[in-house]
Amino acid sequence: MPLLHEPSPVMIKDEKIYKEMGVSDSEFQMIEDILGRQPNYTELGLFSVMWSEHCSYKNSKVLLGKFPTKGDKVLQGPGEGAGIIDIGDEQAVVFKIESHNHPSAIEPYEGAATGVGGIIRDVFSMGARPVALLNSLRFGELKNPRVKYIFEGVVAGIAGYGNCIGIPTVGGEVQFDPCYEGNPLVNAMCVGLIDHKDIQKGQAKGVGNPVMYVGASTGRDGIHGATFASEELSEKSEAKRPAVQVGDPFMEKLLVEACLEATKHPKLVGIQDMGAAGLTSSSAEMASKAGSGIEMNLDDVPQREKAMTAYEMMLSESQERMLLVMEKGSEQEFIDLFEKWGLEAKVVGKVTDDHRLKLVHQGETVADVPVDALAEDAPVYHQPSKEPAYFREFQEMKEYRPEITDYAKALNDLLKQPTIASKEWVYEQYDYMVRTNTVVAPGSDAAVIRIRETEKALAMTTDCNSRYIYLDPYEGGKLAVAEAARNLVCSGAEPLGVTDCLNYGSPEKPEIFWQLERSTDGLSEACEQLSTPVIGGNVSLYNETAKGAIYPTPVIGMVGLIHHLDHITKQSFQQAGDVIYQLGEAKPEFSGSELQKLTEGKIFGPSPLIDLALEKSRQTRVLTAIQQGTVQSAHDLSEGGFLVALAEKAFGTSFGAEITLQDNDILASFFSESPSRYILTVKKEDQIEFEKLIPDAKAIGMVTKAADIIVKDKKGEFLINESVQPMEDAWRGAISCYLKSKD
Amino acid sequence: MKFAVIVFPGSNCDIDMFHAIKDELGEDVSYVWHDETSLEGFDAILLPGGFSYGDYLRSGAIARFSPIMKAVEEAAAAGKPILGVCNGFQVLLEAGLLPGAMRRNSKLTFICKQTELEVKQGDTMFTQSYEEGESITIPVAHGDGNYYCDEETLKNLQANNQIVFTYKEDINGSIANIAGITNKKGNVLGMMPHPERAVDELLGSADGLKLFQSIVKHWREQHAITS
Amino acid sequence: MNYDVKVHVTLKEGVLDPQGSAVKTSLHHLGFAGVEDVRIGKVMNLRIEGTKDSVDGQVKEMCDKLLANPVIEDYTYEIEEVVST
Amino acid sequence: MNYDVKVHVTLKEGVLDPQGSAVKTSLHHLGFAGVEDVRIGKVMNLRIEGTKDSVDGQVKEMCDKLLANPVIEDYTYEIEEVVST
Ligand SMILES: Nc1ncnc2c1ncn2[C@@H]1O[C@H](COP(=O)(O)OP(=O)(O)O)[C@@H](O)[C@H]1O
Ligand SMILES: [Mg+2]
Repeated sequence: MPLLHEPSPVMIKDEKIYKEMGVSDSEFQMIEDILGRQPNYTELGLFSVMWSEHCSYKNSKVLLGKFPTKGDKVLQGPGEGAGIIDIGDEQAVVFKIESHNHPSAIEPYEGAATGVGGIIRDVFSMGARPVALLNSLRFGELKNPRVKYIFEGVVAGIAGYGNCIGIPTVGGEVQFDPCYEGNPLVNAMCVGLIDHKDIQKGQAKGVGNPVMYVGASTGRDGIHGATFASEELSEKSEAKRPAVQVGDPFMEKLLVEACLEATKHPKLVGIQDMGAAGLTSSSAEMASKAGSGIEMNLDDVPQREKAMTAYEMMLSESQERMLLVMEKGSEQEFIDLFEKWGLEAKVVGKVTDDHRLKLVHQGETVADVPVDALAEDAPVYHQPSKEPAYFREFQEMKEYRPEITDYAKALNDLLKQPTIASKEWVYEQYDYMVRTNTVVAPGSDAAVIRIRETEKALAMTTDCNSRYIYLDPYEGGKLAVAEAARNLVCSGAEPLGVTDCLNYGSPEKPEIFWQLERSTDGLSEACEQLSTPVIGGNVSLYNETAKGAIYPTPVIGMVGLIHHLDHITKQSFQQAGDVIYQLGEAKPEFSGSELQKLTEGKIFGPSPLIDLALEKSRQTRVLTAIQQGTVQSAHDLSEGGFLVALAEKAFGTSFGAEITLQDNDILASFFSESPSRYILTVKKEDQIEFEKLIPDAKAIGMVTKAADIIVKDKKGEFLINESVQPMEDAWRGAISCYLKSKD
Repeated sequence: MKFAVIVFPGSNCDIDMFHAIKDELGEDVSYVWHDETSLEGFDAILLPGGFSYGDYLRSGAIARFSPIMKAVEEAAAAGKPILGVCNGFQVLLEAGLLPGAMRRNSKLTFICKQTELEVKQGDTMFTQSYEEGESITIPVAHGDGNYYCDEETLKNLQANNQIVFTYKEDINGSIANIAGITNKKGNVLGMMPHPERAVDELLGSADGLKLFQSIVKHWREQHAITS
Repeated sequence: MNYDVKVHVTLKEGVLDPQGSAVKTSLHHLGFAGVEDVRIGKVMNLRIEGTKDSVDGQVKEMCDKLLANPVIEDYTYEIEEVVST
Repeated sequence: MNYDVKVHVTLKEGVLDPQGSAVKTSLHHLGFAGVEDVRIGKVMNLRIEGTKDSVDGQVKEMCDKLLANPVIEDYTYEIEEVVST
């Protein structure tokens, strides 16, 4: 019996109730056309979540099509739970990034924790064992108590989930800017390993095969989470209570082990996690991909709460649930398998051949809709695009140049900027060592995980300097990809591919859509040139508050292959006496730099430009030099520029550096953030070999036993003469200092 | 020599423990599932770290009622070496095999990092390969590692030389910087730092290996006398 | 005047309580078959100096701002005057 | 018969409560200067089926065995009969 409080089809139409679910008039018309009748409340619910931006990418699809997604090593591109890239020896790496921005804004701990849980499910539903987690975080300035609360909660939530489940969180990034104040970004990435033979797809094939529900029971939590993630944050979101779920990492740990066992079972046909839009998206997508249909009896869905309606069950985003399809007759084998892990598994339906999603509840058909209409055929919009006025203005400004007389002070101030300061406060809360494969822990350019029983390792990083993307989405997009690849190269890895998380404001505003368009152009071009195909990703739009949109923030998650453990390279100095080389020129460009932010309190002007061909050739040569064993340490120059990078190379070691500056533009040499640059150290005996491989690297100084950073000009005058220890203390302590201070 | 690694639902350092024994120490080792009831044939019992039962209620509180814990108690009474690391330590405390209890870390956050420990007792079956007073580097990774006991218990621990490892600096608020203690008989050791994560220089330290080597050495000595 | 305030913070109805479920299962294993439901929350005991009128408003504000997150938690509190001895 | 049982578990007096101190500091930062002490404990709401006599004994046993750790915690409980509606 349909529940009385649910509006009837007539009411839905007359009172435009669909609007409350984020369905537009024209979309409602489309639904009527597809069904040939008016939808009931449950059916409308199915369409509203499946056609939300979060599930359908209706506003971003036209742009995602531009990404290069092919490559000879790509085994699975976008479209499944996660992408897959071959790493040889019949093994492959699986990875994906996802946002949990909106839930984290209102319940930081659970919002972030369930974000981690969700991305892990995407990876093990491919049949892969998750081996590492990363994250990319953005917050407002650490001055406001609400921001501190969100920051602390998010970090604790990521730690709470990842630590408990026993997957090391090995890397990430954190940036602080006022534009994220009411709308923090929480992107989580998971990396897994798989043998080629175990690769699974989320497909519901074979008419008559059972559809099985596994894991936590369904409650009313997170109903309409996907729609919620596709709206701007407002006071009202605080009132949309059920949109936040609570995670149970303990349950998920059991689920990982049990599902990995299930994926090795010869009778498994398909498996998919219930992520955004829960039971609706998993069933519709599994059927749509397989060209089949699914019929489910909702009475059989395990329920945590009493008297749940069909609408509520289908839209619930309760966590730690999976949907499986197996060969008919093997149900009991799977039920037993899950039982061993203490998990509930229940047949809730079967695969049909009518391309429809049919739902029965309490003896009545409560929904009957074509699956393709829900999944594949969702509407696609090409939103109008318009160059924002600020961009023109920035482009026409002449290059900004700050007045700095005290270089040492500027260096010390930069080291304390929260975006540059050590993220130890964050990553010490993450168990980055569990599973004892973490060879390079957080704190270096990229994290490195060894692959047991081989001589290989994986390097991974997340990167995105959104300030440059704001100044110039096209150049900034290229810079983000290039920086990620450079970080991998510095650790001795060959970059393999990209997963991206596109965090933007509302695409319905032409200026924001323009940012999306231009930055995805830049990302695509860089991915193409650096041979790092995009194998998956996620889009999070409507990241806005009353105060405006966030900076366009397309976070790049990148994974690289280290062919031999001997190639693993860290960013820090290794021994005194090594020669310090600089590779790449510092141009006098300061717009968007940390120095500009520090001196002006804001950013403006044209972004630096990047030459991708040069970037690529440098990366190739640096990697070769590392692989040939001529490089002791490697660090790319990013936020803060040369002096910051040099100091970072000394931190955590007992060494210092003595440099003689060759260039005339001291300010640029010290603080410019021009791309495609490195600081490398080389043993004296390897110099000749190294210079053959990288002739344009310039020897500029030495690693010293004394822990001081000394920089002299050509005439031998001191420009910088600072002991490492106090700088390091300030850099390490900065974040906890901000958190403790009262204002 | 044969080691058992007990696996509770939610254990997550079981694999690390297993690899440390098999690959680095080169001894025989098997997993034992929490709902088994016998530990016969095993010469040493290892309770690994992790989040048994999600650490819900109190860390270790639910796992201590696992069927296997009876066998662990018997093995302890029989004088076999029992090592509980991190969550394993918490389980031993909850089970009453070691005195005291754990509280949240004083800073309230989970903490994962390499720490410097002092080997306070060099003559136990777990530490005889170390020098007494030696400084070693072993990582911690815990949220509830803030060891507590009342004054009288502390006095007893000190008087009986049961404090085996201490942190060289206060990292979590533990009373007397305690990182690891044994029972009175000296055959049950609980410690928060993870020796199984410190068995390979590639991962930052190999200082934990001597702990496992001590257990083997002790067993060989015993074995030589009794057989 | 001093007041003893007891704040109870519990998960809203319908919000998953993994901790409570784990404890329930464990109690069943221990033989307490009659346990049908367990929900776990926090209790905070505060000692506050103030006047009767001000304390009530303050506690409410503390709960809204810090002690509970209204998105997933409910709270109740009791205030008692401390009789000095 | 059904019973609603409320178990309070608090840290023993004398056992430092880091969580409580942190909350106290935060409350001070938020301007609640009158807060002199904060101690944080757990409250567990159990629904138990049984008879009046048996429930009391059971709850005591649950607390001793599982719900509280006597080394650091004290507990109290209240039992209330559920009036079926
Ligand atoms: N949220 C985080 N989680 C884990 N590790 C982090 C996080 N933020 C930063 N780190 C680590 O701190 C180090 C410095 O980060 P970052 O300054 O972003 O490096 P880079 O500029 O080289 O990309 C890296 O090793 C990074 O992985
Ligand atoms: Mg870097």
